[in-house]
Amino acid sequence: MAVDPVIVDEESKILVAPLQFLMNWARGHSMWPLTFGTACCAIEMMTVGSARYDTERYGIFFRNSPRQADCMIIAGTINLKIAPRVKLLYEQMSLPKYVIAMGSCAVSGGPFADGYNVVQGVDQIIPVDIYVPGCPPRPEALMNALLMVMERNSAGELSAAEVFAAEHRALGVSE
Amino acid sequence: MTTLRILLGILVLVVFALINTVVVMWCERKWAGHMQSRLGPMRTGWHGLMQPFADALKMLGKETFVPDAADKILFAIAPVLAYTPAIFVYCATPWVANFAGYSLDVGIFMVFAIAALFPVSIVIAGWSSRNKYSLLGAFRAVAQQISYEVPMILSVLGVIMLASSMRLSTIVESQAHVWNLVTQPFAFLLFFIGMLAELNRTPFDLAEAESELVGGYMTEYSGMQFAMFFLTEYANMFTWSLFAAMLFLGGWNGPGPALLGFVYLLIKTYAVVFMVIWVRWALPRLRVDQLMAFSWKVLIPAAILNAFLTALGILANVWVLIALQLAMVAGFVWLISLIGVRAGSAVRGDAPEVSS
Amino acid sequence: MIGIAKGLATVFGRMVHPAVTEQYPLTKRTLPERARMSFGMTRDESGSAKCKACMLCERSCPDEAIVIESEKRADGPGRVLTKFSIDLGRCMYCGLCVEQCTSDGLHHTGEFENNSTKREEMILVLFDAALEPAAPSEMDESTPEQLAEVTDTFGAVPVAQDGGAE
Amino acid sequence: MTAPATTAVNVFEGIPGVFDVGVLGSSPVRIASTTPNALRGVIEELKVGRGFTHLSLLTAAERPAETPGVKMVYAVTRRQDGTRVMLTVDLPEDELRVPTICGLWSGAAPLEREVFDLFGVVFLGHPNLRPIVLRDDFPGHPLRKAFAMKPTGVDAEDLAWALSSHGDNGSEPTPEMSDPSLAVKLPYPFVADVMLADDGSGLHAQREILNMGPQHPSMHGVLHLWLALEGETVIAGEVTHGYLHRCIEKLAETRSYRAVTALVDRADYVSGFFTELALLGGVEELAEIEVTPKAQYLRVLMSELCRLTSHTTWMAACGIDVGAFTPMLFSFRDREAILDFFEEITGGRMMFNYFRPGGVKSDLPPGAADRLRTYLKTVDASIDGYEALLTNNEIFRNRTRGIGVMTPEVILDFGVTGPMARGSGVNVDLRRDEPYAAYGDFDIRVPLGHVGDTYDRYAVRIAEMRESARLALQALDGMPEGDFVTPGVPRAVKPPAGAAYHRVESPRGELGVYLESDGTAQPWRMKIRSPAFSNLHVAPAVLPGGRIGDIIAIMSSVDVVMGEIDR
Repeated sequence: MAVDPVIVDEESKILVAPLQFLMNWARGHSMWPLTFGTACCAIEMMTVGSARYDTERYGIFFRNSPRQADCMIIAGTINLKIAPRVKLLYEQMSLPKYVIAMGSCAVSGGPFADGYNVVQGVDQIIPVDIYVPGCPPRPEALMNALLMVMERNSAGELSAAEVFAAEHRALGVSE
Repeated sequence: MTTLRILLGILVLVVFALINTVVVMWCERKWAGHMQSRLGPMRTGWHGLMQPFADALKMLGKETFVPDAADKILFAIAPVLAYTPAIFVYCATPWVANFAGYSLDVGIFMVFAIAALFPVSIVIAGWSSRNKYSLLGAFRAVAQQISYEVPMILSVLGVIMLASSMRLSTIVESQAHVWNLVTQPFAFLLFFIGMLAELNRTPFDLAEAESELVGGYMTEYSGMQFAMFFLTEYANMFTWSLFAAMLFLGGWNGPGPALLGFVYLLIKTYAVVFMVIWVRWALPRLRVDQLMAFSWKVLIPAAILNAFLTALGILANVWVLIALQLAMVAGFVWLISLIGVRAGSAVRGDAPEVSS
Repeated sequence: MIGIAKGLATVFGRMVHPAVTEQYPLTKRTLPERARMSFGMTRDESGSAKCKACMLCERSCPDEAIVIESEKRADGPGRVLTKFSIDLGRCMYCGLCVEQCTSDGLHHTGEFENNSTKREEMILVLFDAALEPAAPSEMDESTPEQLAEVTDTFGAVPVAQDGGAE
Repeated sequence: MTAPATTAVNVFEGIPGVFDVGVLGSSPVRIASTTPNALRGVIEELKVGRGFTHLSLLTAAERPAETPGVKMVYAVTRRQDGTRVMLTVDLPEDELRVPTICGLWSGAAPLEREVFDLFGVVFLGHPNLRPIVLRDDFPGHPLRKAFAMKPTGVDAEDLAWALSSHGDNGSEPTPEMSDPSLAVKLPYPFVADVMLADDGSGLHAQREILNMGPQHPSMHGVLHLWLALEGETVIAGEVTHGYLHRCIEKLAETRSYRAVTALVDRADYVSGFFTELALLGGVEELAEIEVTPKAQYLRVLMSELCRLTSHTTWMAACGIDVGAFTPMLFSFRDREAILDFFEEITGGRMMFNYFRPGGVKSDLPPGAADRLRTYLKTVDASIDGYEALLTNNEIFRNRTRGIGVMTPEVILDFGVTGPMARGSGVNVDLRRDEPYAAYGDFDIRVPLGHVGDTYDRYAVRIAEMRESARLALQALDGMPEGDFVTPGVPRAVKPPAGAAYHRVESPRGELGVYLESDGTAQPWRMKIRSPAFSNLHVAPAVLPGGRIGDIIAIMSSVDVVMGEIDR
């Protein structure tokens, strides 16, 4: 992903470069997703932590409080009733934060997209980092997505939240 | 010069404590993994040894979030207040023979006094967060920690009687031939149970109770403030295991040169750490009223009885002492089993009956 | 206390046994033949796609994830496939399209690592005439009965604008 | 206890206000109509006078276009002999009002709220007539045919409106709907009433409201409990759900029966085979399609394996909820083993789309039967593993015994079914009472609890897991040769106009699908009778008096699956 020009501040970058390296390493090796599953995908999300897949090998470790979580896995359908809650939870998470849209429902509304009550993709509410197709995606696919986020962190790439904030700043929208 | 020595001492102790905290964290995740047929951390350093560092560093870099409704000053103080006693306790801890920051003749008394500060930070954290889950967690934690300190202190009475001293190094040296675990098994059992409660570990993890209170008193904490609580938990775990090793497992006593004593002490400490972790992953959690009832109705009377019978045993001889202790252990096991069987009021079968 | 001891013993016992973890990115398990993960276009020996652009799959798709573009054949009746794409982010992997396929042109694959940072990349293009080296295979149109059945069944589902038999 | 022949004595005989007595399609269900005014009397006579004590279904369906309006559908069962009765009430478009029956069954209250929400039928005298699955401020009643779904689904405008407020627990029951002469009181306190109750010393300063969920680690997805607390003790609790309402019933009306099969997998997402089975049972009943014997056995085999996976998922949640984390890892280990078989046989791990009208999609792959047999013989040992961690554990017993006790009367009052009912010693199991698929050939043993507390429900489920493994082995051993699907069943099934109600025993209880066909390839109305919905709504009656820890333990014993509750 191209780094947004608004964010790159050459001066501060030089100052924090060595620290930034350490930080990227830490973020690339520790990722605490929030236990928030709405639907079918939540079962596969639980499976990811189970003995067969054991995400803890990579330092992925589920936390219950949004304040302490780094990453929100939208595991399931988002409807009009839960949408404000999803947004609230996202806002409660502290930066840096990442969002994984797991499964067709979170990506686009999936099989329920025609319905009168289903949000067509969680990216309409919050910025999404990784999309995971599947209905539900295999646990391996979700693990792959989590590892992708961590790899991107190691490489120091910006999260969707940061890009979103930068775009808003560039547009002069105060948040 | 003295100031420098003190500063150096503090630095060494803090670093030592931090390293051990991190190692305990690693042990927890790794051992828990293996107990559950998993592997635990594998990819960060050798078998995930660097995992806690990565976690801590990441939390350091996270945004520290203070809720709008929170009491900002108290909210900021609480994590610091929690972490301080966890380190402070080491100043009176003897490591090998008389190698101690300050060898206090009421060392054990001071340990408990400092440990009693921890609930204060919890109640501040719970209160200032302005979150109902935090508040409930804080209430639970305070009630629990105060209730369980009593049987814990009472259980140590026997040890103090045997050593005729409250100085930690004297207590350890009194175990040069026989560990207190042999002469005081029941006291060790009580101490261990009290320790689990002090550490907020399963089956007494009501203050955090993830499935009930989300995160208990630390629900609203994020970033480094949360990391402080997290570290405190594991620092306390190391501290209490260290004291359990000193009070009951003979501390640094062992064959070989005196310097090896430090290694013995660490090995014994980690043995206790293992037990704490082991219990955590095998047992469910108590309910809040059962927790209080267990302390006040079972543990405290048992601890008083233990002190009394230990005094009697000391008056008679060591065999009587051991016999009395074993009888108490047996009685305790029987009592717990009885509570389990009688749980629920109705007289009833256990397995479901089958109809076809 | 016996119950507690039993639990402790069980947990300790697990420590001695080897873990059941399959270390996913390092070892990947082969999926069974029937696994419905992603899609592939079946091709004949010459490498040309077997799809006949009969639209059965597009119309049978409950999620409207399949989009087929085709144009009228210049040299006779029937249509030529120009583009075949499936929106993996919309699909529910029910397998109805593969079941409906009359020409054995579409099949499931075990590929599941289709994650992406962009929503647009969820759209899997299985066939694009512009990128296709080989000529499309011989066309034969679906029988009128088949089409009638599908139209009946999925009549309520809107049909893509340039798709469908006339 | 098979259902008696349709020629048996007419159960409606002598009840005033009943007309159009008949039989529902080819099923043994007796059906009749009544008027709104006579409804309450008829149902009371059926319940009290003739022993139809179990409310199986309460729903509504749109009437045909020529007679606009809504048809209320009630189905009740007499458990002694398994007689099933269905009652319909036609409501014309301008008079969508009917008296409530929640005085007879408290479990009818949430079902009526659902009909109110989705059809706009007003239940006179209902004490708490608020929307239940949709947002409080949702415009319109979506299951009416007149409700226009936007072709593009939810658009940005809707979303902006949705994000502007939370939209639940905001509305008050509408007063004009409460006809005082019909007013009914429910046997549990409401949170708002408790909070506002005055004991003479002003408001209760000690009481506070605790919102548990929708994001809470032990709310099994997106359940929302609304609790009034006094210290740690719960004095009233209400259930809010609908955070996973995804229009399955409406979408089903626009899709072919095969696509609906794929869709209903997602309703009960931990045990998709059961909704498929209930739906296809209805389709086959309506279209009179024969199912081959081999397919019947395959259906039993898959159902029992699926019950096993569903209970292992429950086991995981149950362990975590009482604070023991390890049972989850043990049970998921075994779940994975079965899911591998599912994937090999059906192609999906959780969403199978395997059953077809007249049979199943494909035969067992070669060698699968033997491997399955070998695996099923190890299941008992794995279950011993979970039991070692919980069953005899003193702490677990103290946590669960005597907690959340439900008497058989409560079970009937709320329409609770499945392991929850059996935990209270209520001897019901549709596999045995109303054998569907090949269950008639099986030797089914039904475990029953003694007291009806959380521990009993736990013990019953554990026993059912062992039982399922045994039944699956029986199915493998008795599998006949032959076709796995009846040849010649068209792809697009078009059942003749009519209605069918088919129920199966899902891991949570009585799961039924009420189908109405208008002769086209899409259902006119499809309603899933969700067992978890009824089981969940017993909570307000059971929760008060418990502590927070008890609430979690009780809710885990309900085995909530939100997908099926909200649909």
